[in-house]
Amino acid sequence: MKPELMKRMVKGPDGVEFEVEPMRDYYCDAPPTVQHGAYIKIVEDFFNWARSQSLWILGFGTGCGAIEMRPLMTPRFDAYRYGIQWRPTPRQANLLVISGYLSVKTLKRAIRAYEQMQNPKYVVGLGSCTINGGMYWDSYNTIKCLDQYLPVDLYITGCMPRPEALLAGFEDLKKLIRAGQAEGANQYAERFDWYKANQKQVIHDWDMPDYNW
Amino acid sequence: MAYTPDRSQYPAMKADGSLDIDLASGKYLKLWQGPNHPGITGNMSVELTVCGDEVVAGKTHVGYLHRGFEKLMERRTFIQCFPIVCRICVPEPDFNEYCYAAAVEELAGIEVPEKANWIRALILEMGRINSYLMYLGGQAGALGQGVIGQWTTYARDLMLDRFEELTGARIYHMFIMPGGVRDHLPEGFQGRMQETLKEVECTLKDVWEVMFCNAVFKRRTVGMCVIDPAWLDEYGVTGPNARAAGVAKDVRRDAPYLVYPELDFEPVTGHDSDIYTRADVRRRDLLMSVDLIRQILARMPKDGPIMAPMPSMLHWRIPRGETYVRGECSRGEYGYYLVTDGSGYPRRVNVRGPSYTHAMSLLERMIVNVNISDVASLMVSLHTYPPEIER
Amino acid sequence: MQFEWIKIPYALLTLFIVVNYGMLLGAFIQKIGARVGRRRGVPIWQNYADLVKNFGLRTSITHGVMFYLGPVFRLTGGIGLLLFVPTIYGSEMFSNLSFAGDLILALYFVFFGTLGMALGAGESGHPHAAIGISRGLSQVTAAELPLALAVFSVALQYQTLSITDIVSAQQGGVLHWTLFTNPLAVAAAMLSFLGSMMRPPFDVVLAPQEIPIGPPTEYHSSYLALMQTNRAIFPVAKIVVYMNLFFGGAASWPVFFLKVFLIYMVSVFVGVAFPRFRVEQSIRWFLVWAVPLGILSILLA
Amino acid sequence: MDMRALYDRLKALYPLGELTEQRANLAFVTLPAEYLRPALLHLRDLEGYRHLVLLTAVDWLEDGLFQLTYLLCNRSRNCDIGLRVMLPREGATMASSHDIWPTAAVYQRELREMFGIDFPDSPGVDEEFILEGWNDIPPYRRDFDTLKYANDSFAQRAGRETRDPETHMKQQLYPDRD
Repeated sequence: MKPELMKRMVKGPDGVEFEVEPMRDYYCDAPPTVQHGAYIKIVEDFFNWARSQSLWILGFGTGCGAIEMRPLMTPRFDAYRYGIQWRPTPRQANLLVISGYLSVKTLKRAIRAYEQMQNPKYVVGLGSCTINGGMYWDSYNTIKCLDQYLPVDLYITGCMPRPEALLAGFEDLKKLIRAGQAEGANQYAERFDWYKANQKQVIHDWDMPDYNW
Repeated sequence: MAYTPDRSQYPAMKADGSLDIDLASGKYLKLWQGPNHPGITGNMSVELTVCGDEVVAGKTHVGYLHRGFEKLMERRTFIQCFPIVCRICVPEPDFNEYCYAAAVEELAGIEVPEKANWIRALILEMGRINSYLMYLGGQAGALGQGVIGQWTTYARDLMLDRFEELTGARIYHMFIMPGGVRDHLPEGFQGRMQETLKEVECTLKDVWEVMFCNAVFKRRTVGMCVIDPAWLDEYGVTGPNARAAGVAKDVRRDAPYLVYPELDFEPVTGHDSDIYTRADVRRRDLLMSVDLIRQILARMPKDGPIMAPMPSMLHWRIPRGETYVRGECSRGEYGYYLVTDGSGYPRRVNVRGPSYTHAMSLLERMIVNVNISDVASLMVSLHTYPPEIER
Repeated sequence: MQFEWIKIPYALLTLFIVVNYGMLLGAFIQKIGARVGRRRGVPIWQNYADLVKNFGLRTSITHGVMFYLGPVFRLTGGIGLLLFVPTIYGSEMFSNLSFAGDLILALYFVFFGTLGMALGAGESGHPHAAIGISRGLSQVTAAELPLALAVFSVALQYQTLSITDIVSAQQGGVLHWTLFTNPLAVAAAMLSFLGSMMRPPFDVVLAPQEIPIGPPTEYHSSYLALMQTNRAIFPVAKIVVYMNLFFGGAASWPVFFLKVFLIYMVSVFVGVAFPRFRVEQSIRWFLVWAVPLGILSILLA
Repeated sequence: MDMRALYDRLKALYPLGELTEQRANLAFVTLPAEYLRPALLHLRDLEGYRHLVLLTAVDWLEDGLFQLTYLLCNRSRNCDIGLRVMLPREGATMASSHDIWPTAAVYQRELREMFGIDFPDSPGVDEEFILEGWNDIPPYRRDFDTLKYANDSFAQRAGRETRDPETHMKQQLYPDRD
């Protein structure tokens, strides 16, 4: 573990000494729990409609697919029409687009970003390399199968997928959400141990707690 | 009255040149710009240590996009390498194809037909326009002027249409093969290309008026983040970054390749080496590319072969040798170092991307004493792209 | 003084109208911005979907008591500003809770939300939020200064601190508006208006490319929904103050909608094509251009 | 010939190997590790080769050698010269040249990580550069098998059919050859 993550004594600017334990102070160990929707079905349906009409994508370009996200948001394709917007912070986003291959180093950041998002949250895997490794099937640094590490709601195939394919994919995701089938966050909570075991098998430099809100 | 910041609060330098930063003192703050950050060029991150509003030290972290291309190519035959090389660099993939093809051709002793060279130059210039359009949008976006990005991406989409009609793909074209190019120009391509070029010029005129003539934009960029011409050799600065510092480093002119010796152009240079000049050099370079495409279209031979006679791809072996082939991409000198050992596989391929030096040692040097607000703008103005660094 | 309880439902009605108007106006402004970028932009009801979605999120994280209170304070600032200012001139129903000295209270409420937000976002512990707050507070302080000067100038001009009286003094034709009777004060106030609308070139507080995205970085789900509501109310409420002080107020809802939209468009016109100033540059800009205008208007009044 | 004349001038100073002229303006030459530094300085200061284009390594596993290539460019005369240094693979160590070109430090950091060639005194050479938490032999070495590593570490999607070029070529096309 890196020295700055160790538990240690620190002297503040006012001269007071205090103990810091970065792993505990900055993060949270509590595992996620399964969250149920509203008890009344019509309310939950209404919420699901709103969720499907307001997809906020986390602005995290994890791979080369990110280059087709810009045309998606500009005049030719204009995904804003469908309620799709960018959000720069994981707290406010509810859709994580894994835009292409994930190297092990990025996987760690993607997991953290995913865990910081709020339930319900959705993951879309973009490109063949998220599905089965694609071009990088024999690479030592990219994961081959995204749904081993994060609950994926939808894959969009192609290398790389065209913006039209992305728009069609987002429309399909909306259908899933409206049907109440996009419960990836709850799946993640249910099979938390399995996901963590998979993640830890790949990420050797695991200097974060199991769950960091 | 000139403002002089109080440097007494700044960290002392230790004997080995590193800074004595005591984070526990509370005077300094660690800020991570990236990888999940809109103000970063691609998937990389910069670890900033700030004191007040100013950066006292910056450290680039890369490796988020590492796929190990150089290793993967060692276990693929020469022709199997060709479809994966373009994936090294997304905004301008054709340079990988060209440099790889040229290096292989040189070692295998293949003579490329003339028309293929013209089409290659056309593709490379089209890719350069795309990359610059993307840059202009990014530079304005880093300063909060989102509308420029909308316009330039629109123009880029038009250019991608031309790519699609020529190569069949928007981003990864896989068009420049070892030995030549895959196809002739389609019917009526020239006319549609001229239309697109007009549209691009029109967009650039708007960009000039709204972005370059804007008082706030000038205020934010003129005189900011200057590259000292003395650093050019130390840090291996190439391309528009060097040209903005007044040094006409342009591989197209210094070591002409393809059909550039026959074309009429002069490398664009600037004087002030600040963010504004770098943006302006790129804008003028873009206009020059538009002009070059017109020249290429007018002078391209009407017919002729586009592929050299090639050996059987499956039994293709290249004798032992090593070479380095370079080209001028939109960010600077792009090169492939290829070593062969007489087998059907490359022994070693090394990709020399211009961002390798720009985003690492040069950025770490330049970022000191820059305001937090200007970090994104500085990074974009170096026009770096991380996959070139880590491949 | 006798307090009429009927004022409360009337005030809530005003609030309801203003919230909906603010939501639609926000989406409409986004659409205008999109048109400049040659896009179609969001659907006009997008803000409602976002709001419902944020309320409908199932989990939320807290960072402490102040983290809760931040958006509440912010919303209070917006609602308070709206409620203590007469919305429609001459209408008993929509005069809200205005009283003799409401001008001073309005100035206070303009600042209130920002302060509340500073406390809440400071609690969130995110460095970007902290940087955003320090930028925001310094910029708002610089931007409020010309507004305060302009307001004093207007108060001197009309010899009253009651917004209703100021509006009534401006009735009887366009040329009676403060815009024409005291142009310097209006100019100073409009410059300050640009600064307080969080649009370029004065949006350094949110600056997604620098400190994504400033104070609201950590806010999500219901907190964010509260702030979105405020984002619908607050600009309208602030424009109501401007409209009453400088542009003759509004005697009916259609006039109100039109005037608010036009005043809003001033900041949009400037904002859509400009990059942003750095915080010290924007403060200097206010001190060099707006404050002297304000001082001059006081001297002349 | 330009490169030949340069080679003769250098040859008078340092024990050089044979000159490999790849192109009229690109040549490679081998020299012993201890003469690299003076040769670099000589080329930079007296011959105008001021631009370090790249610094990389080639693994000659069969010979037990690493080849370091320092490629220098003289822009005004449009000439490139590659200096090859052969190092034994076991415990490969090379003197750092970051003080000649600051940017060399980055290349050396990469070589340290990807090939395991050590450059003592180069700033930050031991820090992780591209990989994170790597626990195998450096991946660019020839004896590192990336397919085996990928199969061992990552879950593969069931049903994917992949033909490894090497084995496929051997089985299908020339089974008799090695």
